[in-house]
Amino acid sequence: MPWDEGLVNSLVYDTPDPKTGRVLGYAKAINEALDIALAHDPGVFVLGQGVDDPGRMFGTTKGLQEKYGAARVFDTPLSEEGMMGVCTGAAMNGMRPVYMHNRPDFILLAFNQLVTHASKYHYMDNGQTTVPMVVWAAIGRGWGSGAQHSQSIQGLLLGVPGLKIVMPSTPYDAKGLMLAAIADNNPVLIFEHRWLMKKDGMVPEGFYTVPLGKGVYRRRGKDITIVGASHALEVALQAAAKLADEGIDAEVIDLRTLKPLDEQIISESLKMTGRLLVVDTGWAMGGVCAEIGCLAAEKWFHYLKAPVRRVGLPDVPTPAGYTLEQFYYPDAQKISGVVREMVKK
Amino acid sequence: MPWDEGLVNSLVYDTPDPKTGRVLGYAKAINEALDIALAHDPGVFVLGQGVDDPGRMFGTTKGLQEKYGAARVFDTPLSEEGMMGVCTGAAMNGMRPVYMHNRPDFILLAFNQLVTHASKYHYMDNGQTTVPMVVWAAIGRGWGSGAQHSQSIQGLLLGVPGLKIVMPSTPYDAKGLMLAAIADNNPVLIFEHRWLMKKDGMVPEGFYTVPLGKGVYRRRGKDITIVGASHALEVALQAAAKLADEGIDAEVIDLRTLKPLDEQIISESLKMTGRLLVVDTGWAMGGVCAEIGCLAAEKWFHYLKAPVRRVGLPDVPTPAGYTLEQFYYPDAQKISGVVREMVKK
Amino acid sequence: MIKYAYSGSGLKDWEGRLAGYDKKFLVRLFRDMLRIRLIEEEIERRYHQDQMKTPIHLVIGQEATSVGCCAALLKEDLLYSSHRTHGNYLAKGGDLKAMLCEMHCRINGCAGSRGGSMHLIDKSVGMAGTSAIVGGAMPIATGAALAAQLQGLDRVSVVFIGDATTEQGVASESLNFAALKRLPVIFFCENNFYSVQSPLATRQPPREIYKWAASYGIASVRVDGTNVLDVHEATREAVARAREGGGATFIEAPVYRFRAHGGAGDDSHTGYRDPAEREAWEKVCPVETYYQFLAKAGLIDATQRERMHAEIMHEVLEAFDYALASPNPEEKDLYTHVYSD
Amino acid sequence: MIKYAYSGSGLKDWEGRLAGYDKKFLVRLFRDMLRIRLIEEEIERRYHQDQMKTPIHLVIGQEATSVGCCAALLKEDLLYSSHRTHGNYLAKGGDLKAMLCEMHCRINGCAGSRGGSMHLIDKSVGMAGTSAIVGGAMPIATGAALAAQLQGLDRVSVVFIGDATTEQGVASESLNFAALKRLPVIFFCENNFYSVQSPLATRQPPREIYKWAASYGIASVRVDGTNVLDVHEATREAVARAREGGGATFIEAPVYRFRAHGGAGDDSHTGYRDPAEREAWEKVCPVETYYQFLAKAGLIDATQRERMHAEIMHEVLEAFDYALASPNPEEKDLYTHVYSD
Ligand SMILES: Cc1ncc(C[n+]2csc(CCOP(=O)(O)OP(=O)(O)O)c2C)c(N)n1
Ligand SMILES: Cc1ncc(C[n+]2csc(CCOP(=O)(O)OP(=O)(O)O)c2C)c(N)n1
Ligand SMILES: [Mg+2]
Ligand SMILES: [Mg+2]
Repeated sequence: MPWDEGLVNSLVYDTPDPKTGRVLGYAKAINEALDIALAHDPGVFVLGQGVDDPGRMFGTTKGLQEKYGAARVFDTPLSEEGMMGVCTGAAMNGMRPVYMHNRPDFILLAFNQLVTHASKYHYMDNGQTTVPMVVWAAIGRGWGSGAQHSQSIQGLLLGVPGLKIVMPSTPYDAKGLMLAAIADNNPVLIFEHRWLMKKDGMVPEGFYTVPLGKGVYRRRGKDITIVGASHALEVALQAAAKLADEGIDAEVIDLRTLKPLDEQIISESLKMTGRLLVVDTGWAMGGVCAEIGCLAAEKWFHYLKAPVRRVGLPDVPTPAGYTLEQFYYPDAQKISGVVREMVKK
Repeated sequence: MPWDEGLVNSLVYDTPDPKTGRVLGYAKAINEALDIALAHDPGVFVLGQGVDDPGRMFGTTKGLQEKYGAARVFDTPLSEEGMMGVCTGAAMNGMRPVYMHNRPDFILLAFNQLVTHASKYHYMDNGQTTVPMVVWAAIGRGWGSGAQHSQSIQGLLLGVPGLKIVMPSTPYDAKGLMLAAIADNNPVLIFEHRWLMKKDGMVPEGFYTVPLGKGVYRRRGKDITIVGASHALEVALQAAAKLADEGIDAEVIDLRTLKPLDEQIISESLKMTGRLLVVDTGWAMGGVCAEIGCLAAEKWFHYLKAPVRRVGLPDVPTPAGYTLEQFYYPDAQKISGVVREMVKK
Repeated sequence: MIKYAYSGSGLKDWEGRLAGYDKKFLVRLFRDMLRIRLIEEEIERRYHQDQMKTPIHLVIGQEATSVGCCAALLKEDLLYSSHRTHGNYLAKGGDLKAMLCEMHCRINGCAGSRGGSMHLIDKSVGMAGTSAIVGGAMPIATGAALAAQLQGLDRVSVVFIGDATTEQGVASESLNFAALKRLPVIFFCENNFYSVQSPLATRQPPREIYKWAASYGIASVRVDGTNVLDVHEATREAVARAREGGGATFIEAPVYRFRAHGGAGDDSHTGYRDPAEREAWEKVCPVETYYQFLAKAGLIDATQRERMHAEIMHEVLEAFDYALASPNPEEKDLYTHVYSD
Repeated sequence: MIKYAYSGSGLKDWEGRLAGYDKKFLVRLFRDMLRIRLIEEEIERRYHQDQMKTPIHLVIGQEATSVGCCAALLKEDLLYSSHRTHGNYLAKGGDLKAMLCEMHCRINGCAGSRGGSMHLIDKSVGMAGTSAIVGGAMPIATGAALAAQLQGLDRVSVVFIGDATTEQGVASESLNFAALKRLPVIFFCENNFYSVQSPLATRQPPREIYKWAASYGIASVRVDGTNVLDVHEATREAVARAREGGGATFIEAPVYRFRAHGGAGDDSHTGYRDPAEREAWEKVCPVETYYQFLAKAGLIDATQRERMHAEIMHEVLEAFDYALASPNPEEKDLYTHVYSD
């Protein structure tokens, strides 16, 4: 059970103006995407622990079993490795599974199937087999989630050829990227963040996709480029707003997809600002921050006016207690502080 | 069976001069380390698929079962996840398991125990529990190892707090780092490379350790800093020798341990050369190359005279055929080419 | 509709069989169950106050398994647990104050506020460790048993698992290895028929869990998990087997949780199980049925029970006060013990 | 000392039971086994020339399992395999030239030189995929069966595994899910008593593998893996069950590999198994015993066998020539098909 959902309910983000379009909750947006995909393609099926229980995976699978039947929307045994292989085998034979996990931590049980099988068959079979599947999970945080229920594992998977990795930050993207991921002919991982599950946003009705591999400017600015995704971007935007009052003009790029990475938008922005801060929900070491920071040193070195900085998690497991969590997770203040140091000199 | 061992036998490296000390083979050096550890500490035990079979894990476990008994040196079921947990539980209760794998690919089955258990107990229990264990594996390459039998996974694990990661490149280090890893009170991963298994080198008799977290200069030079470990470093040294004839003077640092990383030696060298090339046996994206490249952009930005470069594997699964492998794996020529570009401007 | 009915025969078979038992011991079993019940109820009562910022997985209804099992263990024997730790920790003798401090995220908690309710540990009494990953503790307990075997200790390790845990591949791998090496380990499976809100039938084919375990060639039994004496006897036999080098035992104990998987209160009303099912099981509440049994045997009466109740509540409230008055961790505490020297 | 003895009763029980069988079919079974044997022997003969830069896991001695099983399948049925692929691929009807090109790392190999001998695939005949990770193909074949069930096809999927594969947690997870959903999948376990050079007894407790599988509530049988007719009959029953919605079947077939785990030649002399054990099993060679059986039944004679032999060798040598004359991949070929559009 996502016991930290109670906590999630209490989170407030700036509420969008209904006049400019239809306002929908984040989980509901995902629910719409799944509904549309199931209706549109008989090959799509949705599985995962509790997708048909009263909680319905944060509500993302609400009503789907009633509408599409228990054969296409079903609960699974507690067998993450086995079910990942089952999805791979089904995907290799005309189906498009959407395998949902309550937390990314549980995907670590299935790394053999994900990293050594699903991501490689298309290549190993010389293109004869495709593995169109979506693996979805919601990152945990808070209320004692602790070291085993809060891991952001996108950094561990970034280097694995054949995978795509998506991390939405808005209801609009959550729906559009889910539909794009289901339509994609490769294994696509979608890492959501619990703290976005109750966020509201503009969400068009019906079918649309957000292309995989394309980032977007959330905020234009000339002083510094902040890149990231998911909830880390949410925090970065809060920091950017603060900084604006101080006359620091941050450009904020939402990558939306970490693999393939939209290098063009980062390079375009960095060319203007010359300063790069990478934020991520995961450990700063060896993951998303490291890859993008290295790209800057490698490909955009001559744009750089100052050292690259990264704001992610320290090289420490997640503590359970809320007091320690406050020190563990970087907040808008932490990010603003780093940005101030960067633009000072 | 390490069928690519046949191939390994055919590899030749420059042979050391016996006059300057005792010359020993790589696998034999590891064998000595295990022998010493088993003799010295009754808590040490060695397990893994085939550690007592005629092949004896490349010979690294030769004679150990005869000497220390089947209770302390034993074969295991084909249950990587379970055995990793068994090792963790034994380590939590006064033992020092050395769990040996024929290939790192098989450790992916045990990521849940390794990443979410072994590496975290000491922290989760507030220091009450220690998990002194060594997980050893030999990277495969060649003779059709292919996508599922050749993976270098150090990059996937670099970001995981609580782990230590070792990658020796000489028989001397293989023995000294193994003894240091066994003595360490944390989970330590040792990734060897098959193509080093038959390498000869100077190896002192008896007990000695090579400290974890300390790199070493293999070659001093002023034009560029090349850092890496294991077989990637072997190739880098071949390149450096070539380059020397052309008057390009490369400094080559053997990291020996990737986590904790010896930042000091890299920074010291980079301060002199201003140019950094990172080499690794794994994928260039998101792993060891990315982390060190990012560190340069972050901490040593003002030393850098030119863009950082990385030479690892392309974002492609390993092909099985030898023709394709030749294009897949970077060689000394590839590295020299990159260095020439870097020092030119 | 009741999907999973109680199939036991209660305590009546025991009426003639108390000869070998010390009366104090029989009463202690009741007190231990009552204590767990009262602690859980107090935690539940206060949970909505949000002082305990940690998940809780209450064992109300599952007291007999922890108490009956731990009563057959020595302090030196090791107990490994899952997310559902409270009963295991308390029955093994874990310190109550340290537990409540942990649940209140205080620095003096049993895990220094790093663990929370899913990581209750008290090494001084053999409460050795837990995993919040289902199945995670199974091979670890098996490894602890291997350590005992290699060290020549006659220590036994026990791991508590649930019905869904048997679906994890690592459960099979643990049984295989324990059977292969004849390890002194006891796999104690509390089959409460649900995984969060998923009933057994959506996760496993019709099969007997304990027979599956038996297919590895280890001793495997099913006992009534509401019956503290059955549980104790089965565990005692398993412990004896383990100490004599007879190897591992698997114990399946059908039992029912009266509350939601996590959090306070029952959630049957949400529809995944019939409230009537819970009510049926409440009729065989392990605490009450055993009290009636003891009373009938003249080993306890209402006044003694009230005194017990009062003593326990005094201890519990004091422990809560202690926890609430305890200090929070500071920033420097975040960075300690990532590595051991 | 013989650790693992043949326990079957040979083909004699079949003497009176050939009524329902078409003679051509019975002879075809022999030809298919002989063909695999001859291909394996030719691969082995040439392996030391280092033209096939790929691991090989020969099935010499294990021909009856692949042939007997595949003879009960339709072309549309899917076969999944492990590292030990040769027999599976050939018995399912995989193209010989494409196989040998793959083993010679040529661009026109069945996997374009990306796979090697452990990844033989021929989708045109239902040779659907393999995994070089032990156990890796089990859940995948199970998922293929789920796809068939969801698509309303009466296609069956079969996965070949070894004795050690049953030690992998994912094996249990696959059986559990296949049993839960009554999937049209057949788990075919070739129990050759060894994993590389590790005997069964160092990896599993004394237990019957097929009984372990039965504990999941699926049909599970043991048949003589040297007896192509027993294998065929057991598979036919399993296929019928699967098509009728009766769900999964587990088949354990004791069998023996006459060669080393990998590479050319036998390695018994290294000491992990007694050469006398191999010799004992060679006496019940699946190819020879079946030939004697057919000859006795008057369905084949030496001249026919010689003609067959010649035909096959002609095909084999031609295929090797073809492979050796085939082009190598180029650098550009490395980068294709990392992702599918
Ligand atoms: C590998 C893994 N998958 C999923 C979860 C989420 N989860 C936590 S407890 C639980 C239920 C486990 O059921 P069971 O083993 O029967 O124990 P019970 O809660 O009934 O005591 C689940 C699915 C987890 N913690 N670990
Ligand atoms: C997960 C994993 N662990 C180890 C290996 C190395 N390995 C390759 S084949 C093999 C033996 C498997 O034995 P079995 O399943 O009995 O099949 P057999 O080779 O006897 O046909 C092993 C251990 C592997 N490929 N995958
Ligand atoms: Mg349960
Ligand atoms: Mg075998």
